Amino acid sequence: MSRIVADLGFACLKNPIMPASGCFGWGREYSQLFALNILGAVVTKAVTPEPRPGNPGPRVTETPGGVLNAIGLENRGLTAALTEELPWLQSQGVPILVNVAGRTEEDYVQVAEALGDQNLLGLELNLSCPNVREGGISFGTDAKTVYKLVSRVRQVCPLPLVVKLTPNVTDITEPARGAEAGGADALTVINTLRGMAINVRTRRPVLGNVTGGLSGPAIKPVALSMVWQVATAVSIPVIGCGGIAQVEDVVEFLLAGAAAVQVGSAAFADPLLLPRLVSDLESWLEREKCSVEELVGAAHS
Amino acid sequence: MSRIVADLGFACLKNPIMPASGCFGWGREYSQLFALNILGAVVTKAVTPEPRPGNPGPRVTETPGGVLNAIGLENRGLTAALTEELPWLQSQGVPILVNVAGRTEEDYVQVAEALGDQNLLGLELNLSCPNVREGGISFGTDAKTVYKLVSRVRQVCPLPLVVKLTPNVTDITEPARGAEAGGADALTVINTLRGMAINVRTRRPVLGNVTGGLSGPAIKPVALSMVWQVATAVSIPVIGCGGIAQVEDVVEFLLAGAAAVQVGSAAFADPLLLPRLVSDLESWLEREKCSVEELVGAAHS
Amino acid sequence: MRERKAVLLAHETLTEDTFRIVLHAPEIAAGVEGGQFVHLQVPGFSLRRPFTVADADAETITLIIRRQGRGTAALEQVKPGSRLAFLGPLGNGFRPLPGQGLLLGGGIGTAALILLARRLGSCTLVMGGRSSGELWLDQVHLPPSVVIQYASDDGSQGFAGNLVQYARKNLKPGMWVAACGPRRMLAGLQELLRQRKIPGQFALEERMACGLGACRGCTCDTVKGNALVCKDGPVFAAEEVVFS
Amino acid sequence: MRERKAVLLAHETLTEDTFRIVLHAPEIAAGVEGGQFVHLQVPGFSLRRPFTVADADAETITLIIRRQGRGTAALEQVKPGSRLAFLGPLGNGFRPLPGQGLLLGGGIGTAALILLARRLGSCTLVMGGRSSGELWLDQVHLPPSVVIQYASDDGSQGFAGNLVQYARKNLKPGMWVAACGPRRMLAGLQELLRQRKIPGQFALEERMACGLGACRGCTCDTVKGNALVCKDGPVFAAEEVVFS
Ligand SMILES: Cc1cc2nc3c(=O)[nH]c(=O)nc-3n(C[C@H](O)[C@H](O)[C@H](O)COP(=O)(O)OP(=O)(O)OC[C@H]3O[C@@H](n4cnc5c(N)ncnc54)[C@H](O)[C@@H]3O)c2cc1C
Ligand SMILES: Cc1cc2nc3c(=O)[nH]c(=O)nc-3n(C[C@H](O)[C@H](O)[C@H](O)COP(=O)(O)OP(=O)(O)OC[C@H]3O[C@@H](n4cnc5c(N)ncnc54)[C@H](O)[C@@H]3O)c2cc1C
Ligand SMILES: Cc1cc2nc3c(=O)[nH]c(=O)nc-3n(C[C@H](O)[C@H](O)[C@H](O)COP(=O)(O)O)c2cc1C
Ligand SMILES: Cc1cc2nc3c(=O)[nH]c(=O)nc-3n(C[C@H](O)[C@H](O)[C@H](O)COP(=O)(O)O)c2cc1C
Ligand code: FES
Ligand code: FES
Repeated sequence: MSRIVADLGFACLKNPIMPASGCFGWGREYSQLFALNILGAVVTKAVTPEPRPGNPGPRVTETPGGVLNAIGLENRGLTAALTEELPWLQSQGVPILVNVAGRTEEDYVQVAEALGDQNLLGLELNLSCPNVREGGISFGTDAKTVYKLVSRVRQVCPLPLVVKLTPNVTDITEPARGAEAGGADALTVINTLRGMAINVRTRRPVLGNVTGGLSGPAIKPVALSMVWQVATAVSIPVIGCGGIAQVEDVVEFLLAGAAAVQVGSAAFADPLLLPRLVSDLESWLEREKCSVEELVGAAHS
Repeated sequence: MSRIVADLGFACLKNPIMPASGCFGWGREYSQLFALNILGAVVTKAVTPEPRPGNPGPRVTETPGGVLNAIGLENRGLTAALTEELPWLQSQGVPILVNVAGRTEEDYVQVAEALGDQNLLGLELNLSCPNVREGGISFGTDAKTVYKLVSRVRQVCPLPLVVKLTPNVTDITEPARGAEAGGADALTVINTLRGMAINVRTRRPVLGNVTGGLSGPAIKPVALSMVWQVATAVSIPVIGCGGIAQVEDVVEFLLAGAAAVQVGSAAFADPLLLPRLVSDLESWLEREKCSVEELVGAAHS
Repeated sequence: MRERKAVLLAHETLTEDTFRIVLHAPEIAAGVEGGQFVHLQVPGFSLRRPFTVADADAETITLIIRRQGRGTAALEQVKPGSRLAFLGPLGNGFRPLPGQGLLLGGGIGTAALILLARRLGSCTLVMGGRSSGELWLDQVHLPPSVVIQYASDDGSQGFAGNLVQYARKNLKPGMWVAACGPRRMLAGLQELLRQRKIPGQFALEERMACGLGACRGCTCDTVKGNALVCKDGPVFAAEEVVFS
Repeated sequence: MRERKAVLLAHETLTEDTFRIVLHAPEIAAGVEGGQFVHLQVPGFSLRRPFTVADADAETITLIIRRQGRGTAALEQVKPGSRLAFLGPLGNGFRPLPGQGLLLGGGIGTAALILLARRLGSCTLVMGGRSSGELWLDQVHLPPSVVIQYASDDGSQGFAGNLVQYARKNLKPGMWVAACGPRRMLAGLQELLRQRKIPGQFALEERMACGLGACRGCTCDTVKGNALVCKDGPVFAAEEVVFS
């Protein structure tokens, strides 16, 4: 087997590199820059049952070593995803994780059920969304809520389920265990940290939504420590995400216990970063005479 | 009143700039570089009842825009603090906040009681320490534990109490309200975020303690959003801390609702940063024809 | 549209806060349209910075940049001979309409109109600003068929007043308008164009992350709902934009 | 000890991974002791980097730097004429003992011994490394009274073997040892010195944040408990250090 193959348990990927949800759309734009099928997989923008307009602008800004965003899950809804986005992406020959979001448990169930018979690598359930039933606290903060949501989705959808966890919790191993118990096949760790910026000239928050999600190299140490913790707490594979910008970062996440990684913000500074990480990782493994498989979790021993 | 005076409710400081605990020792070393009394206050290294040797090395490393540390609260204990460190610092003519830490409630009570009759601006209770009674989860994560600890300390110590909160929680307004209810006079927001780094050469965690606390500009957006949230949730003053490196950052924290600020890691890159922030803030206020008082919380309106 | 690296050939100061850089980019210089932009990497920053291709000849493109924050300040320090990475050309440029073009640039917004003026050949290009010290259009060489005018709030150069007032006075039936500048100016122009039933196109600005249409960071409100400044714009039909 | 800014005067490559920079720092050049260090700001990095003052004359100090990670790689790019901020001189240098000094430098650790050798005037300075390509001491000008020797693991230059083996063979009663290098080498030397009852001093390295003694980032273990490499060291009596 090639050194760079990544084993997600429910599937093997040609390499462990994929884009992070929301930073890559449905891949159309980036497909003008490189062939999508050189990636291990593609993770789509979040899909909600109905179209969502998202938050008022400004929606993105820069912070030291990071990016703040408050897109607000703008998307064209399930129907457009099924009829317009997915068929195109399915023609690209790359495994697909569709990111699913919602404001109620039913939202997740509805999207998962509708996607259940599609040819996909799996669904990625984004549990960082504000839960309207629970006063806007996100789904991902409570182990029981996570358990219940994942098991309900599990019942209606035969696809592999990857559960994406929010870092804005006291102990991330609790929702991680809840997801595992609910039947998740893998976990993505982490989504963005809550953050904000203020414009000292206007004396107002920079983002239209006041707060946003912090991503980028700034959060890498936090993401890495959460991957480390979660990898010890569960026995399903972990997909590491947060601040990856160079091949050494990929290796750090693998060593911490991630079976694969997602790269979001750093590709804004360098739109060719994803294909470069694939080839840099190939060279790194070649030079160090080792494989992705050997690296996964190796820093724990 | 001068533009730059900071009102902490229980005291007015000549300016809102102070060092963050643990980054400034007891001030002795930095007093060789500038007079300590140009600062609004000095915050000391944590004091525990007994001397503590701290964590194995390496204890510090660098991350993108940040610093990771795992000092492990190394300090010479209460007796050395009272007999060797405090008398010297008290001779410097600068208000003093003594940072207090412990592994049990009794530790905090003991140190606070012993310091109660000292001439101090107040105590800063560091609630990010692992609570041995509660299986190592830090004191600051649960509103009730915070309430109980602060009210017990309140009973034995007449000094103003500043409670320093950990950001590693789902909802920081809960411990914030607990501290206020327990009798805190102000809150410091935030301590470090849990993080880690891995050495890809040795394939082992960089820090001897495996995980550490992330600080520096990388965490500024997180700190700012927590100050914003806490300032809305409580009516006692908030001291902002996390990633401040330039005068615009100070202004951002004031606008978010902080009455004063603490500066830690950024002074490692520039040991003269604290005095420079005092003079830069003076110029900024002069140019903008406004005062610290007018800025505090102004971004909320 | 491709990712490219271009050598910075020249660096010139235009006013106290505005400078011009010339990049060697023969692959895009001939084809780029007025109003299209590049997404430029500023070394050390997490996000790229979008800049209109202000001008172009066979081999080079010119960016005219106003110092705004840290990114543009860092860009001002980049030395000739350095290579800068950028993605471009991006977005949709202006689509010339029949009739005489009146091109209205508010401050740095004027940069978005120069290449259009050059390609139109004959038109009127007006730069507006607070006072003469901010107006740098005299430092741009355009053919004599392009009529250059100025408007200044304080009357220190050209028309005394802002560009909406200028347009109110000078807009004639049969003209069409291309404009770029502060939102307030564009909102005022939109109202005027509506009243006079004159067609126009506006180049908008929004903060961007990907610059490509993938992240939905740069949406603006239009009569058809959300649109992406980077992909659907930056140039929009004047009547489509919703200013709120 | 003060915060200073110094102009980088010269920049020279010594080996594939080692270079030397000369800083104009007249205020500290004359007074600095062998083994003391400066805490140097590398623009763009959160932490400063500690470097021994390898050499000094009346006006300048020299740092000899091995490329290790990103900070030292960035430093390698700093151009002569640039100004660098540093805090120094910091820490306690070597305290010459009676008798003939044997100075043992493992690789880049040799940098910590050059100024000591110069100040001692007469002593033996040995640089050890894996093979001759790593040994750069011939590019440092020292008075002839300083005997320069080499040790290489592969025998390609000087003594064939490591510095502990070298010392086992060459250490004579009445000598004292100053050493800097990898912990394993120092631990081996410590054992040897203990056996032979020969006094020694070691310069240690630890990751630092403040460099001043305020943050407790740089502790090392000694027979007296925790000590700070930045303030109590970097030079410690050989028998005090606890290697674990
Ligand atoms: C399509 C388009 C074309 C543009 N063309 C030009 C041009 O030709 N000349 C010119 O001087 N400027 C132009 N701008 C504006 C320019 O992109 C910003 O001034 C610049 O990004 C500010 O960067 P900064 O780091 O100096 O400012 P900061 O305020 O420090 O930047 C912080 C963040 O906000 C973003 N930002 C701040 N202001 C703007 C803005 N007005 N528009 C978009 N993003 C912003 C930055 O890109 C960065 O991500 C254009 C903007 C767009 C969208
Ligand atoms: C008192 C003292 C004197 C020194 N003198 C010299 C000298 O003269 N020449 C020389 O080449 N090196 C010397 N070093 C080591 C030098 O400080 C490190 O090689 C350098 O900091 C590595 O930085 P980096 O960014 O390239 O490495 P990275 O590994 O990317 O650095 C990451 C972090 O670890 C720290 N770090 C990494 N290695 C070391 C180390 N060995 N010691 C201390 N901190 C480290 C860095 O400062 C930084 O904070 C000395 C160290 C100390 C403590
Ligand atoms: C602009 C933007 C949009 C995002 N949208 C989504 C989304 O729709 N669903 C989701 O699960 N995560 C979303 N994220 C979070 C990323 O997928 C990723 O978890 C996070 O950015 C951390 O990775 P990074 O540091 O590599 O960017 C978004 C992030 C950014 C920056
Ligand atoms: C080296 C180091 C030691 C610290 N020690 C303490 C401590 O003893 N007590 C405490 O409450 N906080 C301690 N902190 C946390 C800081 O006081 C501060 O809350 C944190 O670093 C965020 O601020 P900054 O980003 O400005 O550094 C320490 C931080 C660092 C970097
Ligand atoms: S900037 Fe990403 S969609 Fe426009
Ligand atoms: S580096 Fe701070 S105490 Fe030594």
